[in-house]
Amino acid sequence: MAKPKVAFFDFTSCEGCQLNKLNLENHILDVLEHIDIVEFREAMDDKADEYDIAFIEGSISTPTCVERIHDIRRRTKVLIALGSCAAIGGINSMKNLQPIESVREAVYGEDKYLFPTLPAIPVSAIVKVDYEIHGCPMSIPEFLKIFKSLVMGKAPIKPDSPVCVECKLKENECLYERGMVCLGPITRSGCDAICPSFGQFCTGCRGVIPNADKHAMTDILLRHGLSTDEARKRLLMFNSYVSDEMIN
Amino acid sequence: MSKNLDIMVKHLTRVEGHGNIVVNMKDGVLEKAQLDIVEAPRYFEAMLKGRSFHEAAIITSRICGICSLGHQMTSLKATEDALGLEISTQTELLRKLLVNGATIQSNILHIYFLVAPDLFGAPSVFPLIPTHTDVILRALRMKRMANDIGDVVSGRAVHPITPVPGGFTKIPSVGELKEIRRQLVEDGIPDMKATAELLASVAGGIPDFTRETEYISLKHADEYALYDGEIYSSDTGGTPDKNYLEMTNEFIVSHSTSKHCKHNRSSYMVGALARWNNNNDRLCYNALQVADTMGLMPHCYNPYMNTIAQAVETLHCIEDSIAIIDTLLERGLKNEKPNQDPTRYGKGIGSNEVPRGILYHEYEYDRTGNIVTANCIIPTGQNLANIDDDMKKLVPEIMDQSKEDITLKLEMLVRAYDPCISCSVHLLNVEFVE
Amino acid sequence: MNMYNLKQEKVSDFIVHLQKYGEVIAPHPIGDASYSFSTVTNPNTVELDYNRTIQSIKKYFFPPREKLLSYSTVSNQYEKVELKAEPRIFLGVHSYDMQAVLKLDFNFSQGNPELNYLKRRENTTFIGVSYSSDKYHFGRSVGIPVEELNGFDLFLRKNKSGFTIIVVTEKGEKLLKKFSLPEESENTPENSIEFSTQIKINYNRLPELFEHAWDSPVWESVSKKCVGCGTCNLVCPTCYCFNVEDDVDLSLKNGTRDRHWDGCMLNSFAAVAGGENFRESLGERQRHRIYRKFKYISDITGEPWCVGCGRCIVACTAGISIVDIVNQLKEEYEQTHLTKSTHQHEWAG
Amino acid sequence: MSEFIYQEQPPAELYYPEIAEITQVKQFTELEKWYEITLPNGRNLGHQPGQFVQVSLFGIGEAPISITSSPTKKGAFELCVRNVGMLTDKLHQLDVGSKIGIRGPFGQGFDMDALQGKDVLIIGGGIGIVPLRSPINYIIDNREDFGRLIICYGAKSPNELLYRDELALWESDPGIEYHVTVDNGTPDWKGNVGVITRLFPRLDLDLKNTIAAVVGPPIMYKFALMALKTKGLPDENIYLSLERRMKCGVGKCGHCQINHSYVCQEGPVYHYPDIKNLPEAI
Ligand SMILES: Cc1cc2nc3c(=O)[nH]c(=O)nc-3n(C[C@H](O)[C@H](O)[C@H](O)COP(=O)(O)OP(=O)(O)OC[C@H]3O[C@@H](n4cnc5c(N)ncnc54)[C@H](O)[C@@H]3O)c2cc1C
Ligand code: SF4
Ligand code: SF4
Ligand code: SF4
Repeated sequence: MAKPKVAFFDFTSCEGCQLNKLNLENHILDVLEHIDIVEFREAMDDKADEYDIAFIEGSISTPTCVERIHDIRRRTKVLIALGSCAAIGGINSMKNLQPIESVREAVYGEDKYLFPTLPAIPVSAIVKVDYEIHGCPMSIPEFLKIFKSLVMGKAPIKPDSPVCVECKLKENECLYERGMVCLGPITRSGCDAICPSFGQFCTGCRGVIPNADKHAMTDILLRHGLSTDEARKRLLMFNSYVSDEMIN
Repeated sequence: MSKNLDIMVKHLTRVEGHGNIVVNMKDGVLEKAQLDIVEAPRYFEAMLKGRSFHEAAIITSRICGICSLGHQMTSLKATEDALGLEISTQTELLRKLLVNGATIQSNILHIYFLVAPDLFGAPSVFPLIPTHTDVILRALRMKRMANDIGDVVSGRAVHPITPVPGGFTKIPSVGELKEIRRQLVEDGIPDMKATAELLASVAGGIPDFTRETEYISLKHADEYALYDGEIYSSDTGGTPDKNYLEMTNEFIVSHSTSKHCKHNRSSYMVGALARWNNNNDRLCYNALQVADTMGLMPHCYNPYMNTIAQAVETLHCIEDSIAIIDTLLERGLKNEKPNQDPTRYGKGIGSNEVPRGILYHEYEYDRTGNIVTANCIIPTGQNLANIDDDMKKLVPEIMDQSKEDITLKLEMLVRAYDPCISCSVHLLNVEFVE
Repeated sequence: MNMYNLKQEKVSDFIVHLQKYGEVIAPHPIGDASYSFSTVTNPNTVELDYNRTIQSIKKYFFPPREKLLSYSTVSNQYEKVELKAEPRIFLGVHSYDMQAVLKLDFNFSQGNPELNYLKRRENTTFIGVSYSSDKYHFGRSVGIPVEELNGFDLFLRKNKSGFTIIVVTEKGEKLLKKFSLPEESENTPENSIEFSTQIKINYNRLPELFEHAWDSPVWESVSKKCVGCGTCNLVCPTCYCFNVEDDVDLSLKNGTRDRHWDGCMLNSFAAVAGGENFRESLGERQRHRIYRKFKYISDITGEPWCVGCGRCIVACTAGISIVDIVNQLKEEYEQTHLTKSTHQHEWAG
Repeated sequence: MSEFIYQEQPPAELYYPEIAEITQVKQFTELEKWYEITLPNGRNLGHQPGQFVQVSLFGIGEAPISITSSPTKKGAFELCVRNVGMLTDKLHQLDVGSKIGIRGPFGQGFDMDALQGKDVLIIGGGIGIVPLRSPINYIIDNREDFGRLIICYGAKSPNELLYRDELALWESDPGIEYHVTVDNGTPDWKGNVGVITRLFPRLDLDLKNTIAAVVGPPIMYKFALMALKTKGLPDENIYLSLERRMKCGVGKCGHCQINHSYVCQEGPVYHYPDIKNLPEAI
């Protein structure tokens, strides 16, 4: 079997996920055994016309982005949204919460009218996405897991249980016990509860699990001392794109 | 000489973020030589508005995955300044260790993965894997070592977890620190020396080009300033970081998509070369030794040598990290809680040397601990005017060469600055007329 | 029953003594205000006065993550895992956790007795300790007093100067042979504390209540607060559901089949390929969880399958309490069913 | 009391599969493939009709699959698998000679002894015919032990009918009363069109002496059971097989639990009166 041709593309993002791929140090040579990287602007000059697997990092936020993603979709067999920005809009979509005018004004002052901008949206809002790798940044173990699934030709499993599960399997002290609030109860697992394991609250960077009860989650945040406004902001930090569902 | 030249490098590769190089020369007259930034704007300052001080660093870390630690440190310093949060010596030491780790990892990435292909004449690092396996393995080992510092001390090298206003949510264990120390001593120093030898051997490939400019960086009385210090200009001397706006003077230029900066001249340079020129007397002995072998002298005005300056300070960071760990272990690690009780609310400024140069964050907090206004000035933005000025001097000097060679030299120039265009805080969104 | 006196200052020596007989596992403080069972490396860090550990000692017999086998995808051969049964002494176990182990013993040995669990259960010794209840314990309500000795080999009863060691089994007695302790001169009274949290119906009556609770509106009302995070399952000492997943290494040639704890409150627990989910709503899932604690197994064994440790109540960020649920069910049942019934007097807890 | 007393039988290694070989493969439809599986040395699986095995592919996982052959077939057994997900997809890529892991047989099947002398009414919807083919062939192979054999088979469309060669045999066998229907016909489909219960009115049953075995998708049970009730068939005469998520197959992992009942232990084949009032079962 020929090695699958793999390409990486970046859109509006911090490129942390790209960097995290280069952070595969211990594994990168093994990974390269299984694939041919044909396009990876951050690391190489080459370009290709067709891909078996295209990894997309970043949100869609300009008209040029929209054109590019359609073009990539046409040329790839499998398209994977990599990281929160691509999968759920992520932190970029926070700007969608405020009227676009005031966002531009805050940054550019009176020059704001020179510069058009779109809301920041996940890749799946524009083209069909075959799989999503969540996280800000995407977690290396999860990337490898999904990578292995793809190379083996099996559909990757998308976790649908919350971070609390992984947190409990590790017997972490719950951050609510420490007087903090944490989005673990409704955030999609797969990160091995890395933030709570390091004593920091889960920010919800991996998006919400299916069927998450946002009313109940809001109640939890209120029960633990946040104001309605603070709770809303906390819930929306990475999840503004799905704000309609989230705010109640 | 009446030469016509049109160069357009779209989506320059092997840099962080998106940029285009545009050069137009007509009848020997240079009309345009500039780096255009085509990164989509992301509006972080607007997003920060109304956010609590617990969230500011989490959000600003996402400005740039490459310098996420730098943004986080700068953000925490600004918040602590604004809220009057004192931090402990242990916190400061751990942060300096993190800054060292991030500097090592970024510099190694730049040297081996982004610049080395040029020096070896390869389109990317991948073809070098079979031909220069030991070099690649060394690069990976060094990157892993640097990332281990991030993973252990901050939970994760990209978008660190544990650093919060006032301290850390988790303190690494003695065993973990000892293991890092072992790696730094056993692998880090020899690997870095080998790296210096390698660079010395290919240094002939570094273009011979000089243009004296203003160099701005942090400067500290006792140490090679990365985490702490006052702002220092090679032209005008030192000033406290509260004067950062006078040093940066952001302005919007018609030909570029990004705000540019200037201070004493039409442009200035930040980054490893600026740090070298301003602070080389604070480097450790071994770093100065390898600088010598690679031909880096004080008052170096060749921007291509930025990569060499990176290599030099990397060795310093390795040795400094060992010293920090020794101090931490000597003092004994304490399980400190972060100090998160504000003593005031108002404005605060943080500055920090990130691999690409000096970075500033300024926040104003209201009485509920939420941000009213925010401003971030990133190093690449500060360098853009300088890159343009370099190009304007460089192109006429090399216009006799083939278009390919000119293009390559221009690409190498931009890459030497290690521009990190993803930090698109201030980047404007303009469609180009090609 | 022999009793000995163990002064507080001799506890460390006692632990060192125990270590001669095997790995000693005891509660240690972790985090800001929590406890966890772990192997003793320094006897002075053991904390015998604790409210509850985050996870029970279940994790030693049924680990949170466990390799079932390792295989080669190329040759389709596999290797079995080695299950060890080195001597282990569990020190400072509360009575409810001991009872939970006995319940898991039942679950893993009835039907198809499972070697993975039962092998790890061999060679174990349990030394209990009394505790003072906080507002989450409710052992008495499910028939487990603080000093329920069943299951233990030795039991440490807290007294003024330290502990009274109660010898429960011969095995326990043997442990003390080479450690000279004075016999307890006077009988320290049993610690019979009052639990501030109580199920307001005698546990003998629980099966009866649950005969009638299926259609109660309580499930729906509780589920409104619940986020479905599964935490209550994952901290419960008597939950033992699991999931199995295969993992391969990067060569794609070798891998392991692993199991990890699962929970009936979680999304796809009862979902099958094609999208059918047999317990779609959180109300149904909550009902299943509670029925598993008070009816499904209890119908066979005659005992509640909840041990009153309170972990699920402490851990639930939404503040859902199994005790409140049962009490609400009881109240609701009394109101809607029993007002018409002549048997009302039977319900007095 | 640390040496405990509950053990009725010695603990066993429950999770180790036996490596078997695929000895025949047939593509039935776009989604379904049929396999003959041979255990080492041609050992018989020793199952009861209606039982299932856990099929195991290393690197992918396990899935419960019904045994579709009758125990009267010796030396090998058969499976029929619909490609719906990870394991089943990978299984579909395997060919003759491939190795797969087998655990089982598990669960309760149809009690063929209790069916002796009775008329047997088989009602299979969709892939439900897969487990039912085992008792059907068992009866065919022991024809004189049973009364009438009535088969009602419903599929979504003619293309989705499984075991087509055998269906033709059943149809022509005078010892079998075979009825088939499809939800959506095609131009060349000459048979019945409509849901499976449409076949029931025409059945002339000796109600006391008829035992029905019903297997199909969850939605079918509701309607089929209602129709059988209308027909007058006593509940005691009905057996059915339930599908649930399963991981272990040995009554431990909890996924298949309906109320107190573990489907992998007490099921998948249930006597209808036992689960009639069991909430969440049907
Ligand atoms: C007793 C029984 C007999 C069965 N007999 C057959 C048969 O003869 N032929 C056939 O094609 N199918 C049969 N099935 C259904 C078959 O088990 C599922 O289609 C199969 O598990 C799907 O696995 P997958 O990995 O391909 O799908 P995925 O959707 O990739 O499965 C994901 C996970 O969900 C679990 N899962 C999904 N559906 C089921 C399910 N129904 N039961 C248990 N676990 C599930 C699997 O364990 C798997 O890990 C039977 C199911 C049961 C319970
Ligand atoms: S710390 Fe967060 S993720 Fe962990 S159990 Fe508590 S709420 Fe869940
Ligand atoms: S714990 Fe939360 S914030 Fe942290 S990586 Fe996981 S999902 Fe993201
Ligand atoms: S149900 Fe709750 S109180 Fe009862 S044993 Fe489980 S965790 Fe403890």
